[in-house]
Amino acid sequence: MSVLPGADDVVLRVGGSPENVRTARLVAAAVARREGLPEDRVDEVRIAVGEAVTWAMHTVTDHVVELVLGPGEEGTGEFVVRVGGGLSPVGGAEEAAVVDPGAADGLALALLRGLADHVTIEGDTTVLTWSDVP
Amino acid sequence: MSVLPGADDVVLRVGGSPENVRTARLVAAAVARREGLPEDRVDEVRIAVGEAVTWAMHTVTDHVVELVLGPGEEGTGEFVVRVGGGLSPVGGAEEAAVVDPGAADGLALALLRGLADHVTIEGDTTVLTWSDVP
Amino acid sequence: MDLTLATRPEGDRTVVEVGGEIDVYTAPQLRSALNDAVAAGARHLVVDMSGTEFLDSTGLGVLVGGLKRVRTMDGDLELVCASEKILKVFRITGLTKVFTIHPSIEDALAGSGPA
Amino acid sequence: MDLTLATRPEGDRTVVEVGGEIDVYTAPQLRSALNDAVAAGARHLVVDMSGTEFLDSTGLGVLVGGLKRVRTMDGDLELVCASEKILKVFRITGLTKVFTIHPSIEDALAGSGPA
Ligand SMILES: Nc1ncnc2c1ncn2[C@@H]1O[C@H](COP(=O)(O)OP(=O)(O)O)[C@@H](O)[C@H]1O
Ligand SMILES: Nc1ncnc2c1ncn2[C@@H]1O[C@H](COP(=O)(O)OP(=O)(O)O)[C@@H](O)[C@H]1O
Repeated sequence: MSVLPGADDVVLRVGGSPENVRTARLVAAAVARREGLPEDRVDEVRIAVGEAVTWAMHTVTDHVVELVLGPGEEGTGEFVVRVGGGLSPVGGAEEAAVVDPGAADGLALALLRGLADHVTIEGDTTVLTWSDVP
Repeated sequence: MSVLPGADDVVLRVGGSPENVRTARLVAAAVARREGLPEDRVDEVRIAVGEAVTWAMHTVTDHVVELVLGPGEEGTGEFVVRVGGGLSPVGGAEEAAVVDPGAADGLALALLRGLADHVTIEGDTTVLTWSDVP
Repeated sequence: MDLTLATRPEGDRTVVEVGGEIDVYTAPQLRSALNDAVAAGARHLVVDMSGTEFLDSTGLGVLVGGLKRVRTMDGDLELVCASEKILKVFRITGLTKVFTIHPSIEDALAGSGPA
Repeated sequence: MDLTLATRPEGDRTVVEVGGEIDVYTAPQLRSALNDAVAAGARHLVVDMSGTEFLDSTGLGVLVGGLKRVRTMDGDLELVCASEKILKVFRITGLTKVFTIHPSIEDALAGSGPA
Protein backbone atom coordinates (compact mmCIF):
# COMPACT_ATOMS: atom_id res chain seq x y z
CA MET A 1 0.00 0.00 0.00
CA SER A 2 1.27 3.44 -0.87
CA VAL A 3 1.52 6.15 1.74
CA LEU A 4 0.43 9.72 1.26
CA PRO A 5 2.00 11.38 4.27
CA GLY A 6 0.46 14.32 6.03
CA ALA A 7 2.14 17.64 5.28
CA ASP A 8 4.29 17.33 8.40
CA ASP A 9 4.97 13.59 8.14
CA VAL A 10 8.24 12.07 7.09
CA VAL A 11 8.16 8.66 5.43
CA LEU A 12 11.18 6.39 5.33
CA ARG A 13 11.30 3.04 3.55
CA VAL A 14 14.27 0.74 3.98
CA GLY A 15 15.24 -2.83 3.13
CA GLY A 16 15.75 -5.35 5.90
CA SER A 17 19.42 -4.88 6.74
CA PRO A 18 20.71 -4.06 10.26
CA GLU A 19 22.48 -1.00 8.86
CA ASN A 20 19.12 0.41 7.92
CA VAL A 21 18.02 0.25 11.54
CA ARG A 22 20.64 2.93 12.08
CA THR A 23 19.28 5.05 9.25
CA ALA A 24 15.84 4.76 10.82
CA ARG A 25 17.12 5.77 14.25
CA LEU A 26 18.89 8.76 12.72
CA VAL A 27 15.76 9.93 10.93
CA ALA A 28 13.56 9.34 13.97
CA ALA A 29 15.84 11.40 16.20
CA ALA A 30 16.02 14.20 13.63
CA VAL A 31 12.25 14.38 13.18
CA ALA A 32 11.60 14.14 16.94
CA ARG A 33 13.99 17.03 17.52
CA ARG A 34 12.32 19.01 14.75
CA GLU A 35 8.95 18.38 16.40
CA GLY A 36 10.29 20.00 19.55
CA LEU A 37 10.89 17.00 21.82
CA PRO A 38 13.58 17.64 24.44
CA GLU A 39 16.87 15.70 24.18
CA ASP A 40 16.00 13.05 26.78
CA ARG A 41 12.82 12.19 24.89
CA VAL A 42 14.70 12.25 21.60
CA ASP A 43 16.85 9.50 23.15
CA GLU A 44 13.70 7.54 23.99
CA VAL A 45 12.50 7.91 20.40
CA ARG A 46 15.88 6.82 19.03
CA ILE A 47 15.93 3.60 21.06
CA ALA A 48 12.25 2.71 20.73
CA VAL A 49 12.15 3.27 16.97
CA GLY A 50 15.29 1.15 16.56
CA GLU A 51 13.57 -1.67 18.44
CA ALA A 52 10.39 -1.39 16.42
CA VAL A 53 12.31 -1.39 13.12
CA THR A 54 14.48 -4.36 14.15
CA TRP A 55 11.32 -6.21 15.07
CA ALA A 56 9.54 -5.26 11.84
CA MET A 57 12.47 -6.50 9.79
CA HIS A 58 11.84 -9.93 11.26
CA THR A 59 8.08 -9.92 10.92
CA VAL A 60 7.35 -8.04 7.70
CA THR A 61 7.24 -10.53 4.87
CA ASP A 62 9.09 -8.71 2.09
CA HIS A 63 11.60 -7.29 4.59
CA VAL A 64 10.88 -3.76 3.46
CA VAL A 65 10.05 -1.66 6.47
CA GLU A 66 8.23 1.61 6.29
CA LEU A 67 8.12 4.34 8.91
CA VAL A 68 5.77 7.30 9.05
CA LEU A 69 6.84 9.90 11.57
CA GLY A 70 5.12 13.10 12.53
CA PRO A 71 2.72 14.91 14.79
CA GLY A 72 -0.48 13.07 15.69
CA GLU A 73 -3.88 14.43 14.82
CA GLU A 74 -4.21 18.21 15.10
CA GLY A 75 -4.23 19.45 18.67
CA THR A 76 -3.32 16.17 20.37
CA GLY A 77 0.21 17.35 21.17
CA GLU A 78 1.54 13.98 20.19
CA PHE A 79 4.53 12.66 18.29
CA VAL A 80 3.65 9.44 16.49
CA VAL A 81 5.82 6.88 14.75
CA ARG A 82 4.23 4.04 12.78
CA VAL A 83 6.55 1.19 11.83
CA GLY A 84 5.55 -1.71 9.62
CA GLY A 85 4.77 -2.71 6.06
CA GLY A 86 2.12 -0.73 4.17
CA LEU A 87 1.03 2.13 6.37
CA SER A 88 -1.65 4.77 6.45
CA PRO A 89 -0.87 8.38 7.31
CA VAL A 90 -0.04 9.07 10.94
CA GLY A 91 -2.66 11.77 11.37
CA GLY A 92 -5.54 9.61 10.18
CA ALA A 93 -4.72 6.36 11.96
CA GLU A 94 -7.90 4.34 12.06
CA GLU A 95 -8.38 2.16 15.11
CA ALA A 96 -7.63 -1.46 14.15
CA ALA A 97 -7.72 -4.69 16.12
CA VAL A 98 -5.16 -4.08 18.84
CA VAL A 99 -3.03 -6.90 20.17
CA ASP A 100 -2.20 -6.32 23.84
CA PRO A 101 1.56 -5.71 23.87
CA GLY A 102 1.61 -7.37 27.31
CA ALA A 103 0.84 -10.67 25.62
CA ALA A 104 4.15 -10.59 23.72
CA ASP A 105 7.57 -10.98 25.33
CA GLY A 106 11.16 -9.90 25.28
CA LEU A 107 13.63 -7.19 25.95
CA ALA A 108 12.62 -5.27 22.83
CA LEU A 109 9.04 -5.03 23.95
CA ALA A 110 10.10 -4.00 27.45
CA LEU A 111 11.99 -1.13 25.85
CA LEU A 112 9.07 -0.13 23.62
CA ARG A 113 6.72 -0.09 26.61
CA GLY A 114 9.21 1.65 28.86
CA LEU A 115 10.23 4.35 26.43
CA ALA A 116 7.14 5.30 24.43
CA ASP A 117 4.14 6.76 26.23
CA HIS A 118 1.80 4.50 24.31
CA VAL A 119 2.40 1.39 22.22
CA THR A 120 -0.07 -0.42 20.02
CA ILE A 121 0.65 -3.38 17.79
CA GLU A 122 -1.81 -3.77 14.93
CA GLY A 123 -0.91 -6.75 12.79
CA ASP A 124 2.66 -6.14 11.65
CA THR A 125 2.47 -2.44 12.45
CA THR A 126 3.81 -0.93 15.66
CA VAL A 127 2.54 2.51 16.61
CA LEU A 128 4.60 4.44 19.13
CA THR A 129 3.20 7.62 20.64
CA TRP A 130 4.84 10.26 22.77
CA SER A 131 2.41 12.70 24.44
CA ASP A 132 2.63 16.24 25.80
CA VAL A 133 4.99 17.38 23.10
CA PRO A 134 5.79 21.02 23.93
CA MET B 1 3.27 6.39 -8.08
CA SER B 2 4.37 4.00 -5.40
CA VAL B 3 7.98 2.99 -5.01
CA LEU B 4 9.19 -0.52 -4.43
CA PRO B 5 12.80 0.09 -3.50
CA GLY B 6 15.55 -2.32 -4.36
CA ALA B 7 16.81 -4.37 -1.41
CA ASP B 8 19.61 -1.88 -0.82
CA ASP B 9 17.63 1.27 -1.53
CA VAL B 10 16.41 3.69 1.06
CA VAL B 11 13.29 5.72 0.30
CA LEU B 12 12.48 8.95 2.08
CA ARG B 13 9.33 10.97 1.55
CA VAL B 14 8.96 14.42 3.10
CA GLY B 15 6.60 17.36 2.90
CA GLY B 16 7.77 20.64 1.42
CA SER B 17 9.26 22.39 4.44
CA PRO B 18 12.85 23.70 4.62
CA GLU B 19 13.42 21.66 7.79
CA ASN B 20 12.84 18.54 5.76
CA VAL B 21 15.71 19.46 3.46
CA ARG B 22 17.87 18.86 6.51
CA THR B 23 16.30 15.48 7.14
CA ALA B 24 17.02 14.58 3.52
CA ARG B 25 20.65 15.70 3.80
CA LEU B 26 21.07 13.67 6.96
CA VAL B 27 19.69 10.53 5.36
CA ALA B 28 21.69 11.04 2.17
CA ALA B 29 24.94 11.38 4.11
CA ALA B 30 24.15 8.31 6.21
CA VAL B 31 23.33 6.13 3.21
CA ALA B 32 26.34 7.40 1.23
CA ARG B 33 28.59 6.55 4.17
CA ARG B 34 26.99 3.13 4.46
CA GLU B 35 27.61 2.58 0.75
CA GLY B 36 31.29 3.15 1.38
CA LEU B 37 31.84 6.66 -0.04
CA PRO B 38 34.78 8.46 1.57
CA GLU B 39 34.03 11.50 3.76
CA ASP B 40 34.83 14.13 1.11
CA ARG B 41 32.35 12.53 -1.27
CA VAL B 42 29.81 12.18 1.53
CA ASP B 43 30.07 15.97 1.80
CA GLU B 44 29.39 16.25 -1.93
CA VAL B 45 26.33 14.04 -1.55
CA ARG B 46 25.09 16.06 1.42
CA ILE B 47 25.24 19.35 -0.45
CA ALA B 48 24.00 18.11 -3.83
CA VAL B 49 21.05 16.21 -2.37
CA GLY B 50 20.08 19.27 -0.33
CA GLU B 51 20.07 21.35 -3.52
CA ALA B 52 18.02 18.79 -5.43
CA VAL B 53 15.46 18.51 -2.62
CA THR B 54 15.18 22.29 -2.23
CA TRP B 55 14.60 22.54 -5.95
CA ALA B 56 12.07 19.69 -5.99
CA MET B 57 10.10 21.35 -3.21
CA HIS B 58 9.57 24.28 -5.54
CA THR B 59 8.74 22.28 -8.66
CA VAL B 60 6.81 19.23 -7.44
CA THR B 61 3.14 20.09 -7.48
CA ASP B 62 1.92 18.55 -4.20
CA HIS B 63 5.11 19.61 -2.40
CA VAL B 64 5.81 16.07 -1.31
CA VAL B 65 9.32 15.13 -2.31
CA GLU B 66 10.54 11.58 -2.56
CA LEU B 67 14.13 10.38 -2.57
CA VAL B 68 15.38 6.95 -3.55
CA LEU B 69 18.99 6.38 -2.52
CA GLY B 70 21.17 3.37 -3.14
CA PRO B 71 23.67 1.61 -5.32
CA GLY B 72 23.07 1.80 -9.07
CA GLU B 73 22.54 -1.25 -11.18
CA GLU B 74 24.60 -4.28 -10.15
CA GLY B 75 28.28 -3.94 -10.97
CA THR B 76 28.23 -0.28 -12.02
CA GLY B 77 30.00 0.83 -8.82
CA GLU B 78 27.66 3.78 -8.59
CA PHE B 79 25.79 5.58 -5.86
CA VAL B 80 22.53 6.99 -7.19
CA VAL B 81 20.06 9.43 -5.67
CA ARG B 82 16.76 10.14 -7.40
CA VAL B 83 14.85 13.16 -6.15
CA GLY B 84 11.37 14.09 -7.29
CA GLY B 85 7.72 13.16 -7.08
CA GLY B 86 6.72 9.60 -7.90
CA LEU B 87 9.90 7.66 -8.60
CA SER B 88 10.90 4.30 -9.96
CA PRO B 89 13.52 2.17 -8.22
CA VAL B 90 17.08 3.39 -8.53
CA GLY B 91 18.45 0.15 -9.93
CA GLY B 92 15.98 0.00 -12.82
CA ALA B 93 16.01 3.61 -13.94
CA GLU B 94 14.74 3.63 -17.51
CA GLU B 95 16.22 6.27 -19.77
CA ALA B 96 13.68 9.09 -20.10
CA ALA B 97 13.71 12.32 -22.09
CA VAL B 98 16.69 14.13 -20.62
CA VAL B 99 16.72 17.89 -20.34
CA ASP B 100 20.25 19.20 -20.69
CA PRO B 101 21.09 20.64 -17.26
CA GLY B 102 23.23 23.21 -19.08
CA ALA B 103 20.04 24.77 -20.38
CA ALA B 104 18.92 25.65 -16.83
CA ASP B 105 20.56 28.26 -14.61
CA GLY B 106 21.52 29.17 -11.08
CA LEU B 107 23.78 28.51 -8.18
CA ALA B 108 21.90 25.34 -7.22
CA LEU B 109 22.50 23.79 -10.61
CA ALA B 110 26.16 24.82 -10.55
CA LEU B 111 26.46 22.90 -7.28
CA LEU B 112 24.65 19.85 -8.62
CA ARG B 113 26.90 19.78 -11.67
CA GLY B 114 30.03 20.48 -9.69
CA LEU B 115 29.44 17.95 -6.95
CA ALA B 116 27.75 14.94 -8.55
CA ASP B 117 29.62 12.97 -11.21
CA HIS B 118 26.53 12.87 -13.38
CA VAL B 119 23.27 14.83 -13.29
CA THR B 120 20.15 14.21 -15.31
CA ILE B 121 16.89 16.05 -15.02
CA GLU B 122 13.89 14.10 -16.25
CA GLY B 123 10.71 16.12 -15.86
CA ASP B 124 10.53 16.93 -12.14
CA THR B 125 13.02 14.23 -11.20
CA THR B 126 16.70 14.91 -10.62
CA VAL B 127 19.04 11.93 -10.77
CA LEU B 128 22.46 12.38 -9.16
CA THR B 129 25.13 9.75 -9.72
CA TRP B 130 28.50 9.27 -8.06
CA SER B 131 30.79 6.79 -9.84
CA ASP B 132 33.74 4.63 -8.83
CA VAL B 133 32.32 3.90 -5.40
CA PRO B 134 34.92 1.73 -3.65
CA MET C 1 22.46 22.50 13.72
CA ASP C 2 20.99 25.97 14.09
CA LEU C 3 22.50 29.22 13.04
CA THR C 4 24.25 31.51 15.50
CA LEU C 5 24.63 35.16 14.55
CA ALA C 6 26.62 37.90 16.28
CA THR C 7 27.12 41.39 14.88
CA ARG C 8 29.77 43.77 16.23
CA PRO C 9 31.50 46.96 15.02
CA GLU C 10 35.26 46.91 14.30
CA GLY C 11 36.33 50.45 13.43
CA ASP C 12 34.26 51.48 10.42
CA ARG C 13 33.55 47.88 9.59
CA THR C 14 30.80 45.65 10.88
CA VAL C 15 31.60 42.01 11.53
CA VAL C 16 28.80 39.46 11.32
CA GLU C 17 29.89 36.14 12.81
CA VAL C 18 27.92 33.20 11.47
CA GLY C 19 28.09 29.80 13.16
CA GLY C 20 26.35 26.54 12.26
CA GLU C 21 24.58 25.72 9.02
CA ILE C 22 23.58 28.39 6.50
CA ASP C 23 20.95 26.67 4.39
CA VAL C 24 17.45 27.03 2.98
CA TYR C 25 16.16 26.71 6.57
CA THR C 26 18.36 29.31 8.26
CA ALA C 27 19.30 31.66 5.38
CA PRO C 28 16.37 34.02 6.16
CA GLN C 29 17.96 34.71 9.58
CA LEU C 30 21.23 35.63 7.90
CA ARG C 31 19.40 37.87 5.43
CA SER C 32 17.73 39.67 8.36
CA ALA C 33 21.05 40.10 10.17
CA LEU C 34 22.63 41.64 7.06
CA ASN C 35 19.60 43.85 6.46
CA ASP C 36 19.61 44.99 10.11
CA ALA C 37 23.30 45.86 9.91
CA VAL C 38 22.75 47.90 6.75
CA ALA C 39 19.69 49.58 8.28
CA ALA C 40 21.88 50.51 11.27
CA GLY C 41 24.27 52.26 8.89
CA ALA C 42 26.84 49.55 8.17
CA ARG C 43 28.41 49.81 4.72
CA HIS C 44 31.55 47.72 5.11
CA LEU C 45 30.49 44.25 6.13
CA VAL C 46 32.75 41.35 7.02
CA VAL C 47 30.87 38.06 7.24
CA ASP C 48 33.01 35.81 9.42
CA MET C 49 32.23 32.20 8.47
CA SER C 50 34.98 30.68 10.63
CA GLY C 51 32.28 28.88 12.60
CA THR C 52 30.12 28.00 9.59
CA GLU C 53 29.83 24.28 9.02
CA PHE C 54 27.55 24.10 6.01
CA LEU C 55 26.54 26.42 3.19
CA ASP C 56 24.03 25.81 0.43
CA SER C 57 22.89 27.77 -2.61
CA THR C 58 20.20 29.63 -0.66
CA GLY C 59 22.89 30.81 1.76
CA LEU C 60 25.10 31.81 -1.17
CA GLY C 61 22.20 33.73 -2.64
CA VAL C 62 21.82 35.71 0.61
CA LEU C 63 25.53 36.58 0.60
CA VAL C 64 25.38 37.65 -3.05
CA GLY C 65 22.25 39.67 -2.28
CA GLY C 66 24.02 41.37 0.64
CA LEU C 67 27.02 42.19 -1.51
CA LYS C 68 24.87 43.70 -4.27
CA ARG C 69 22.94 45.75 -1.72
CA VAL C 70 25.97 47.38 -0.04
CA ARG C 71 27.66 47.93 -3.41
CA THR C 72 24.77 50.17 -4.48
CA MET C 73 25.69 52.24 -1.39
CA ASP C 74 29.39 52.30 -2.21
CA GLY C 75 30.00 49.71 0.46
CA ASP C 76 31.43 46.21 0.35
CA LEU C 77 30.97 42.78 1.86
CA GLU C 78 33.97 40.55 2.42
CA LEU C 79 34.13 37.05 3.79
CA VAL C 80 36.26 35.11 6.24
CA CYS C 81 36.46 31.42 5.49
CA ALA C 82 39.26 28.89 5.89
CA SER C 83 37.25 25.67 5.54
CA GLU C 84 38.21 23.81 2.37
CA LYS C 85 34.76 22.21 2.33
CA ILE C 86 33.02 25.58 2.22
CA LEU C 87 35.55 27.26 -0.09
CA LYS C 88 34.75 24.48 -2.55
CA VAL C 89 31.14 25.70 -2.65
CA PHE C 90 32.34 29.18 -3.63
CA ARG C 91 34.71 27.78 -6.24
CA ILE C 92 32.17 25.51 -7.89
CA THR C 93 29.69 28.37 -8.24
CA GLY C 94 32.32 30.80 -9.55
CA LEU C 95 31.78 33.09 -6.57
CA THR C 96 35.46 33.16 -5.60
CA LYS C 97 35.68 35.70 -8.42
CA VAL C 98 32.89 37.77 -6.87
CA PHE C 99 33.87 37.76 -3.18
CA THR C 100 37.07 38.72 -1.43
CA ILE C 101 37.63 35.78 0.90
CA HIS C 102 40.10 36.07 3.80
CA PRO C 103 41.57 33.09 5.65
CA SER C 104 41.10 34.74 9.10
CA ILE C 105 39.30 37.65 10.73
CA GLU C 106 42.69 39.22 11.54
CA ASP C 107 43.55 39.13 7.87
CA ALA C 108 40.19 40.66 6.94
CA LEU C 109 40.55 43.53 9.41
CA ALA C 110 44.22 44.12 8.56
CA GLY C 111 43.38 44.44 4.88
CA SER C 112 43.73 47.75 3.02
CA GLY C 113 40.33 48.57 4.41
CA PRO C 114 37.35 50.28 2.87
CA ALA C 115 38.21 52.95 0.33
CA MET D 1 29.23 5.02 14.84
CA ASP D 2 31.09 1.73 14.76
CA LEU D 3 32.01 -0.49 17.64
CA THR D 4 35.49 -0.49 19.12
CA LEU D 5 36.53 -3.54 21.15
CA ALA D 6 39.64 -4.06 23.27
CA THR D 7 40.22 -7.07 25.50
CA ARG D 8 42.93 -7.14 28.21
CA PRO D 9 43.69 -9.24 31.31
CA GLU D 10 43.54 -7.59 34.76
CA GLY D 11 44.71 -10.17 37.33
CA ASP D 12 42.33 -13.12 37.01
CA ARG D 13 39.75 -10.94 35.31
CA THR D 14 39.38 -10.07 31.68
CA VAL D 15 38.27 -6.58 30.77
CA VAL D 16 36.45 -6.04 27.48
CA GLU D 17 36.24 -2.34 26.65
CA VAL D 18 33.37 -1.50 24.33
CA GLY D 19 33.18 1.88 22.61
CA GLY D 20 30.56 3.24 20.22
CA GLU D 21 27.11 1.79 19.53
CA ILE D 22 26.13 -1.72 20.56
CA ASP D 23 23.12 -2.48 18.42
CA VAL D 24 21.59 -4.99 16.04
CA TYR D 25 24.33 -4.06 13.54
CA THR D 26 27.38 -4.38 15.82
CA ALA D 27 26.20 -6.83 18.51
CA PRO D 28 27.61 -9.85 16.60
CA GLN D 29 31.11 -8.33 17.01
CA LEU D 30 30.59 -8.05 20.76
CA ARG D 31 29.31 -11.63 20.88
CA SER D 32 32.49 -12.78 19.10
CA ALA D 33 34.71 -10.83 21.47
CA LEU D 34 33.02 -12.40 24.50
CA ASN D 35 33.19 -15.86 22.93
CA ASP D 36 36.86 -15.39 22.08
CA ALA D 37 37.64 -14.33 25.65
CA VAL D 38 35.85 -17.38 27.06
CA ALA D 39 37.57 -19.64 24.52
CA ALA D 40 40.89 -18.18 25.69
CA GLY D 41 40.05 -19.25 29.23
CA ALA D 42 38.43 -16.11 30.67
CA ARG D 43 35.83 -16.83 33.35
CA HIS D 44 35.56 -13.49 35.12
CA LEU D 45 34.58 -10.91 32.56
CA VAL D 46 34.25 -7.18 33.08
CA VAL D 47 32.54 -5.44 30.17
CA ASP D 48 33.59 -1.80 30.39
CA MET D 49 30.90 0.29 28.72
CA SER D 50 32.38 3.65 29.74
CA GLY D 51 32.81 4.45 26.04
CA THR D 52 29.50 2.96 24.94
CA GLU D 53 27.12 5.53 23.50
CA PHE D 54 24.14 3.43 22.53
CA LEU D 55 22.72 0.05 23.54
CA ASP D 56 19.70 -1.73 22.13
CA SER D 57 17.92 -4.98 22.96
CA THR D 58 20.14 -7.04 20.65
CA GLY D 59 23.17 -5.73 22.55
CA LEU D 60 21.45 -6.50 25.86
CA GLY D 61 20.76 -10.00 24.60
CA VAL D 62 24.45 -10.54 23.86
CA LEU D 63 25.39 -9.37 27.37
CA VAL D 64 22.76 -11.66 28.93
CA GLY D 65 23.99 -14.52 26.73
CA GLY D 66 27.57 -13.89 27.85
CA LEU D 67 26.56 -13.84 31.50
CA LYS D 68 24.63 -17.11 31.18
CA ARG D 69 27.56 -18.72 29.40
CA VAL D 70 30.21 -17.88 32.02
CA ARG D 71 27.84 -18.73 34.86
CA THR D 72 27.61 -22.31 33.60
CA MET D 73 31.41 -22.33 34.07
CA ASP D 74 31.24 -20.85 37.59
CA GLY D 75 32.35 -17.52 36.14
CA ASP D 76 30.72 -14.13 36.14
CA LEU D 77 30.26 -11.10 33.92
CA GLU D 78 30.05 -7.66 35.47
CA LEU D 79 29.52 -4.30 33.81
CA VAL D 80 30.98 -0.83 34.04
CA CYS D 81 28.54 1.90 33.10
CA ALA D 82 28.02 5.40 34.43
CA SER D 83 25.86 6.82 31.62
CA GLU D 84 22.36 7.58 32.86
CA LYS D 85 21.05 7.11 29.33
CA ILE D 86 22.36 3.56 29.13
CA LEU D 87 21.57 2.63 32.73
CA LYS D 88 17.98 3.50 31.89
CA VAL D 89 17.99 0.73 29.28
CA PHE D 90 19.03 -1.78 31.96
CA ARG D 91 16.45 -0.48 34.40
CA ILE D 92 13.55 -0.59 31.96
CA THR D 93 14.31 -4.18 31.02
CA GLY D 94 14.75 -5.26 34.65
CA LEU D 95 18.36 -6.22 33.97
CA THR D 96 19.74 -4.08 36.81
CA LYS D 97 18.61 -7.05 38.95
CA VAL D 98 20.58 -9.46 36.78
CA PHE D 99 23.87 -7.59 36.30
CA THR D 100 26.29 -6.12 38.79
CA ILE D 101 26.92 -2.66 37.34
CA HIS D 102 29.89 -0.60 38.55
CA PRO D 103 30.21 3.17 38.05
CA SER D 104 33.91 2.92 37.06
CA ILE D 105 36.50 0.35 36.03
CA GLU D 106 38.44 1.11 39.24
CA ASP D 107 35.36 0.23 41.23
CA ALA D 108 34.85 -2.97 39.24
CA LEU D 109 38.44 -4.12 39.77
CA ALA D 110 38.53 -3.08 43.43
CA GLY D 111 35.41 -5.14 44.15
CA SER D 112 35.51 -8.26 46.32
CA GLY D 113 36.61 -10.07 43.19
CA PRO D 114 35.72 -13.48 41.86
CA ALA D 115 34.97 -16.08 44.52
N1 LIG E 1 14.87 -9.89 33.22
C1 LIG E 1 15.65 -10.86 32.68
N2 LIG E 1 16.46 -11.57 33.45
C2 LIG E 1 17.27 -12.54 32.92
N3 LIG E 1 17.32 -12.84 31.62
C3 LIG E 1 16.51 -12.15 30.82
C4 LIG E 1 15.64 -11.14 31.27
N4 LIG E 1 14.97 -10.63 30.21
C5 LIG E 1 15.40 -11.31 29.15
N5 LIG E 1 16.33 -12.22 29.49
C6 LIG E 1 17.06 -13.13 28.60
O1 LIG E 1 17.72 -12.34 27.61
C7 LIG E 1 17.73 -13.01 26.36
C8 LIG E 1 17.06 -12.22 25.30
O2 LIG E 1 15.82 -11.80 25.85
P1 LIG E 1 14.51 -11.53 24.99
O3 LIG E 1 14.78 -10.39 24.07
O4 LIG E 1 13.39 -11.43 25.97
O5 LIG E 1 14.35 -12.89 24.18
P2 LIG E 1 13.51 -13.02 22.84
O6 LIG E 1 14.39 -12.42 21.80
O7 LIG E 1 13.35 -14.52 22.75
O8 LIG E 1 12.23 -12.29 23.06
C9 LIG E 1 17.01 -14.34 26.60
O9 LIG E 1 17.98 -15.31 26.81
C10 LIG E 1 16.16 -14.08 27.82
O10 LIG E 1 15.94 -15.24 28.56
N1 LIG F 1 28.83 33.98 -10.66
C1 LIG F 1 28.00 34.93 -10.18
N2 LIG F 1 28.43 36.18 -10.03
C2 LIG F 1 27.62 37.12 -9.52
N3 LIG F 1 26.36 36.92 -9.13
C3 LIG F 1 25.88 35.68 -9.26
C4 LIG F 1 26.66 34.61 -9.79
N4 LIG F 1 25.89 33.49 -9.79
C5 LIG F 1 24.71 33.86 -9.29
N5 LIG F 1 24.68 35.17 -8.98
C6 LIG F 1 23.57 35.91 -8.37
O1 LIG F 1 23.18 35.25 -7.15
C7 LIG F 1 21.78 35.34 -7.00
C8 LIG F 1 21.19 33.96 -6.91
O2 LIG F 1 21.70 33.24 -8.03
P1 LIG F 1 20.91 32.07 -8.74
O3 LIG F 1 20.73 30.96 -7.77
O4 LIG F 1 21.66 31.81 -10.00
O5 LIG F 1 19.54 32.75 -9.10
P2 LIG F 1 18.22 31.93 -9.42
O6 LIG F 1 17.72 31.48 -8.06
O7 LIG F 1 17.35 32.98 -10.07
O8 LIG F 1 18.59 30.81 -10.33
C9 LIG F 1 21.24 36.08 -8.20
O9 LIG F 1 21.09 37.43 -7.82
C10 LIG F 1 22.32 35.92 -9.25
O10 LIG F 1 22.35 36.99 -10.14
